[in-house]
Amino acid sequence: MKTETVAMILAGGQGSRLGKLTKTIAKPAVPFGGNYRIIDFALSNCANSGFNHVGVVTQYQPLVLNTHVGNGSSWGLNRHNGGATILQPYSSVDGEKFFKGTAHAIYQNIDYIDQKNPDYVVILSGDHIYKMDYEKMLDYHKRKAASLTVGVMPVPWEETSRFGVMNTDRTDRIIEFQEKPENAKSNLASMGIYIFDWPRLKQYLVDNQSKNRQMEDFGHHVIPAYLRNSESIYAYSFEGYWKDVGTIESLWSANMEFLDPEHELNIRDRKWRVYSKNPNTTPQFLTETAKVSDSMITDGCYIAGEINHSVLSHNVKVGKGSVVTDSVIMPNVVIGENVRIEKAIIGEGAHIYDDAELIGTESDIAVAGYKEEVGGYSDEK
Amino acid sequence: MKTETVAMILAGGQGSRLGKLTKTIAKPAVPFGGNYRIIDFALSNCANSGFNHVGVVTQYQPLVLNTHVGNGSSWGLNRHNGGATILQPYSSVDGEKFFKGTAHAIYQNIDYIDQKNPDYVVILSGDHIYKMDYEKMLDYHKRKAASLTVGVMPVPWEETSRFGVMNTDRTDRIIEFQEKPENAKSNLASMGIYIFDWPRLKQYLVDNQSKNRQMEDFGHHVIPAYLRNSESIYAYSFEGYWKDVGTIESLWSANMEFLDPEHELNIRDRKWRVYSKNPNTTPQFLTETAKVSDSMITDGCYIAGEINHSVLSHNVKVGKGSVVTDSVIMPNVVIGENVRIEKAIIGEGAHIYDDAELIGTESDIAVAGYKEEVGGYSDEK
Amino acid sequence: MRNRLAPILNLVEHTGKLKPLTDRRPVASLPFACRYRLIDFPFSSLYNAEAVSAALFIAGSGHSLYDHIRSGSTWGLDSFAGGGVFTHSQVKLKSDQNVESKYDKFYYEDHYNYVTRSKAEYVVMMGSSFLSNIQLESVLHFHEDKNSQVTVVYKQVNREELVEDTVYTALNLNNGETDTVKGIEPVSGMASGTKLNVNMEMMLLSKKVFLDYLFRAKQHDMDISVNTFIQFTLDSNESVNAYEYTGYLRVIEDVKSYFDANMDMLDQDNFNALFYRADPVRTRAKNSAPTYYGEEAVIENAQFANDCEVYGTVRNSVIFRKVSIEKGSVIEDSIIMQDSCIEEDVTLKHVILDKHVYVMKGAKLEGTPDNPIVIAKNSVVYPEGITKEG
Amino acid sequence: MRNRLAPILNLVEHTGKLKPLTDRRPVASLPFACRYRLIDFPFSSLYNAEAVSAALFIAGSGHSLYDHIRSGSTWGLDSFAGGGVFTHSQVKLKSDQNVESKYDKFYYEDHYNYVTRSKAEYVVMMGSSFLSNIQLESVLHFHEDKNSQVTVVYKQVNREELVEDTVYTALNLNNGETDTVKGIEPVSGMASGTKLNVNMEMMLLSKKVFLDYLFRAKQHDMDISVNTFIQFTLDSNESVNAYEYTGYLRVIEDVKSYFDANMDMLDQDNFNALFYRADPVRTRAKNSAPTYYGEEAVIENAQFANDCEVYGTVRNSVIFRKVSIEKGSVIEDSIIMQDSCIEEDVTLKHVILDKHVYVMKGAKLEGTPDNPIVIAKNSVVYPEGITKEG
Repeated sequence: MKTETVAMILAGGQGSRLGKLTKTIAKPAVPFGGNYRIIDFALSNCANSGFNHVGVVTQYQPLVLNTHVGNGSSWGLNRHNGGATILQPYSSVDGEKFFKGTAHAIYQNIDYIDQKNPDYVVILSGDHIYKMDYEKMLDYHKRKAASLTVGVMPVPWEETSRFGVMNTDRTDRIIEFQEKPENAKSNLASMGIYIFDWPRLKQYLVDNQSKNRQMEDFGHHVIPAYLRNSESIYAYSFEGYWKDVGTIESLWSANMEFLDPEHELNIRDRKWRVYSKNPNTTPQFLTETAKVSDSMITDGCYIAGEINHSVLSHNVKVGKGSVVTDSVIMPNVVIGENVRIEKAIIGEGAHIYDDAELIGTESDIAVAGYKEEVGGYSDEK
Repeated sequence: MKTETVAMILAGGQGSRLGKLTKTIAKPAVPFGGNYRIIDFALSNCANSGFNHVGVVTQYQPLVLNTHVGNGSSWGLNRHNGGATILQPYSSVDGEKFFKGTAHAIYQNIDYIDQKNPDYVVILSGDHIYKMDYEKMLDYHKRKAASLTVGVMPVPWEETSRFGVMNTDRTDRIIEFQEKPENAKSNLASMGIYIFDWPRLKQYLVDNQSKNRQMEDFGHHVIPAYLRNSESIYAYSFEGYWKDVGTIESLWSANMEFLDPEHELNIRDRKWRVYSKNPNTTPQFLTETAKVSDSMITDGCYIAGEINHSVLSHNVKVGKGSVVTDSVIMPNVVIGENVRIEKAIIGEGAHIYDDAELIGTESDIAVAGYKEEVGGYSDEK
Repeated sequence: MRNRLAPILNLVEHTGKLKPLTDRRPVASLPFACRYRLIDFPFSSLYNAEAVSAALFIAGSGHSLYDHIRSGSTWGLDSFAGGGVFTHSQVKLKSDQNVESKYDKFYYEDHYNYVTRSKAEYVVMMGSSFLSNIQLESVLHFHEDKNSQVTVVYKQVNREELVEDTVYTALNLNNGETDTVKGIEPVSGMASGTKLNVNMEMMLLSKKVFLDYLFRAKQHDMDISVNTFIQFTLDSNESVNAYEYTGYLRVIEDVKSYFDANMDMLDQDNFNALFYRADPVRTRAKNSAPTYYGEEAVIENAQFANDCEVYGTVRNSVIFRKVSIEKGSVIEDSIIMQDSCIEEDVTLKHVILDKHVYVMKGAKLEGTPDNPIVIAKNSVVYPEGITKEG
Repeated sequence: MRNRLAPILNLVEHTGKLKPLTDRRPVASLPFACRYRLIDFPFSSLYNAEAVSAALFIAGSGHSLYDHIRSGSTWGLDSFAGGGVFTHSQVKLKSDQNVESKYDKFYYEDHYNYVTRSKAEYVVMMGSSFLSNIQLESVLHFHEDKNSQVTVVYKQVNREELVEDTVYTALNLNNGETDTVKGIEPVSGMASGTKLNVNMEMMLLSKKVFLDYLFRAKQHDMDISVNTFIQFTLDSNESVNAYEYTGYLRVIEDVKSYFDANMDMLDQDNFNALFYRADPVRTRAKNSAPTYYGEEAVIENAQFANDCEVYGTVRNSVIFRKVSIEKGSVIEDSIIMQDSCIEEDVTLKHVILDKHVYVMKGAKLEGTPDNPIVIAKNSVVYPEGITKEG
């Protein structure tokens, strides 16, 4: 059984714009949509695309992420010689190695990839919410005989300045790359999804390293070098739902969109499941005083209060008289009695004491951090 | 189910005295005794002692070690909420963190230990060959109401200058610690095995860190600090077989000792098994021209030559007319025809071509490195 | 705690009065409390006691059980490093029916091999019909404290808590400072209002004693069971020590007791008594999405598993995975198992829907608390009647 | 490759002439080549084709098989993410014996449920009696290239390669540019020296065709088997395409063919033909120590598993795990299964020792190549004779 493809998920970033939510956990490990963590989408895409050799490159606060991903068995990846492998910084006879950028992280893990000896390497980001069949993109890559294929999606022209933009010819070959351009020539934004021919990419990384040339980042160094050398780079267009949940507001709105039973992501589609590590917990218990409306609730919840248009992760307790509206409640949160929560994100393991209020607005979502205590005898409120 | 004990195996060292054998793999991952890697002894001791929460702290070339240890399932550790967890350097909001010493490695992984919330932490070294029931040592620790118990073994007086030596009173309480003393007052050498009360150790590590006092190494910093503060430290004596395989010669002689069917380590004892990750491979095939005598041979081997008093790991091929004597052959080695190997260690995946010779002496063992090629068209011989 | 227990689960249990729920499954596989099966409860007790292996003796098709247990890894019973779930057809029973009588002797041999190969010190014998939350470590401490030959487990209950024609027995205890057993007596004849010590058919004994009794059972061609072994002990004038269990207990004997056990869980105290332990009750993990409750959903005192879609009204009911309940439907005092689908304007009261039942728009079913209506697996319920699909 | 195959393994195979080796195990569980069981070979073919699930139909006690397969994770068949091994008692056969006849319809239902729930495109039907190294991907490519209704697999062999009274059949092929099947004929009547195309009872077909045939089999109360389905296809005037397999094949039908298959492996070419593939043949991992060969051991052309201790002479033999062979003993042309112990000065020639046989000092057993002596599991062999222990 030849390993055709290795997928490398870059899950190393802190995601500092998520503030208190990523102080002690990596962004890809942040809970999402009740039952999931952000990285589940990339991992499930890999599993559903038939890619079961997955390296998860990480260096920021990896404990929760490592526990979650394990050997990839929750996604069925640990079959047929495959599996998820967590790749963290290490030292060697050449010294200690932290990852300096996206391409450098791949360079540092050449040994892992070479062990599998693949034809192709797929580079993915661990912090996007989407469903995508990477195998179709790989077929496209083969058909185009490309050296590099970049996943792109059309964005509104007025937003092009926030993205890396790919200018293509009529055959979809990329002829120019503009990083966050003032005047974009195209509205095809890079999704940070790359398929490389591995021997070629390895050559670029190793050669440039030996010549002390910078080859740290795909966008800043590798793609420009490929363009300079007239490598065949193609753009592969993706048109489905895709969301970068890089800020508190985008994380909140992605959850609110997810809640809609008609949502494009269609979480109940049995043909393209989103897998996660499922906790051992009790059924959902809705008491006589519970009221729930237009909400997602997960196993282990105990609800005696009122839940409107909200997403509750597992093991959330909501006391009598409390009202939760337009909010995202992460796992193991305890909400006391007569609490009011509106347009808020409550971080994993937080405790909101009786009578507390946490009220945000659409442009300023209220946040309780990981294990934060709000109200009661705490001063933090 | 309360977690009483977390075991932390320090597997981070390069083991540079093993030369070519540890150039690209960590010392605890070096193959031993045909079927094993060095760390299997510590991991099996944990499993047999009923400690199934095991952190493996590593930072030097961890790929082979990580693949080998996985989630600990080969040792039955991944049951009842336990498992092996590989702990590597990571970054946090406080910056990037490589491990500076044995105690610092524990400090950096306080989050992992606290997640389990144990009463005791057992600190072990990943590169010793021995069988020991840590549960008995823990019982002793409890009986003595010790704050720290140090595993010690008597060594010949003339060798005390190579060890950290513990001077004890008549109750086995440690009253003085001498690191590699010229004139030792005792012959009880530290085995690098510690049982700490976790809350107390954590306090030492955190307090001293916050005061910018060095607390990097157990021998140099933590034990002296405990002694200064009159913590109750006891010595627990171990009298079985114990071997530090830190040099080429000690690795070779430990393998030769292991080969003896009457050896104290008794590898076939079903009551205290040594577990390992078992490869999927074929039966041992000894052809008509094979001669084997006083040797250990492992599944996957194909033997057409002569093997005397040697240890062969899995998937070793030995061609016709070749003679292997007093040697250690690591996994996946190919030995051609008419090769002569004597008093040698052949590293994993090495290829010894036809007619080559590799002959060492007891004081200067011949070594072929990891994936090294010897003889044939190669210049390396 | 190291592996100290070699568990033997006798899953050849009484299924007759549980039909049609037990048409194709043993008692151990009965779904319970939205996401569990009854076997999860003894298995979770074993997990808490850190057992690493178990021998299961079953009758008939074990398919639903194998499918649930798989490698046993959920309960720490997987096959690495000396562990594993070992399943055996309960061949002794078959031989009593003169089928495959040559297998007779394997019945004893299978028990013998399992126990002698285990590294554990003790054997614990148990079943799945006594739904409870047993702390095996406490039983073990009791056994060691009393220096018992054998320890059996009982709970003091009222006669009414067991069904009228129950097949189960009570322990007749010696009065004195220690709880020891004088004998066993059938419960079915006892008068209403009686307090009795129900024999939970759970026994702890050393491997040595087990092997001794096994040999005796083989010699006399007797069943290997808790009751046989109690008799052996009494015959030898050794004492049978009795451990009193005081937690939640429901004996699953017929459809009503099964129904009541599920309804019990809607009471917070019972729920906590059964589910609150050092570790959660463990069941095989299944991938799932959160349950969605629509804008018009009305829920009062009900339990749900993940993966449901609820637009109707649900009161005092227990809803398993992947159930959809459309607008205008009202579900009360009912149990709806996995994969069932309830269309609009359906009324269900005192009903048990087995797995994968489809209830068509406008259908109405009402049972009584004493006689809940049971709809068999794969049925379709029309307003006009019920069709059972193959 | 994504999951494209839903495999159905019919493990209700012919065990009569393999006794006593099959007293307590199906053909699929027969130990082979020091460390395998026959089921490992079809399972490893499935692994190579990246199948994620399999349905097994078995008869009698499946204990040895369950114990070997466990969760199926060795072969990528574990239960996460849509996979799993689903075992079913072959209840149709039981019903033919008028036992449990009410289960009859589940025979078809179990097949139906497995196939409809799988996400795969094709069904592959196979067994374990045809010991071979099949590349299912090649069969699949052939099937797609030929645009086949069904594809069956055969190998051209000499009549002598099957046992005299074989129950297996040959494919009668149409001569022409494509290999298609005209019919099936029994091999037993064929003259020595004949070349024939042995029907390996392996079939690939789309889910749609499978379900169509399943329905037809149910209607006529027929077995779900390769031969039934060949007949259905011919009856419909569709073509049955035949894929020629040219690798190693041994049909395991009786003790001699089982013995010969093991001896075959001592030939380097056969060994490579069966074991050389993209991935090694996979079997359940067991913890073990290396095998120790003493100073006086003499070994010529023999295979061993780990965990043995060898002080005697072993020639042309196949030795399983945890076997000890003491000084002065000579083992020739024999198969020694796991856990057997051979004391000093024993002579064995043309012998099969089943698991856990103890051969006392000085004992001597000699069979012939055509009639190897088989010693049943757990026996003790004295110089004076043999005792079978329970």
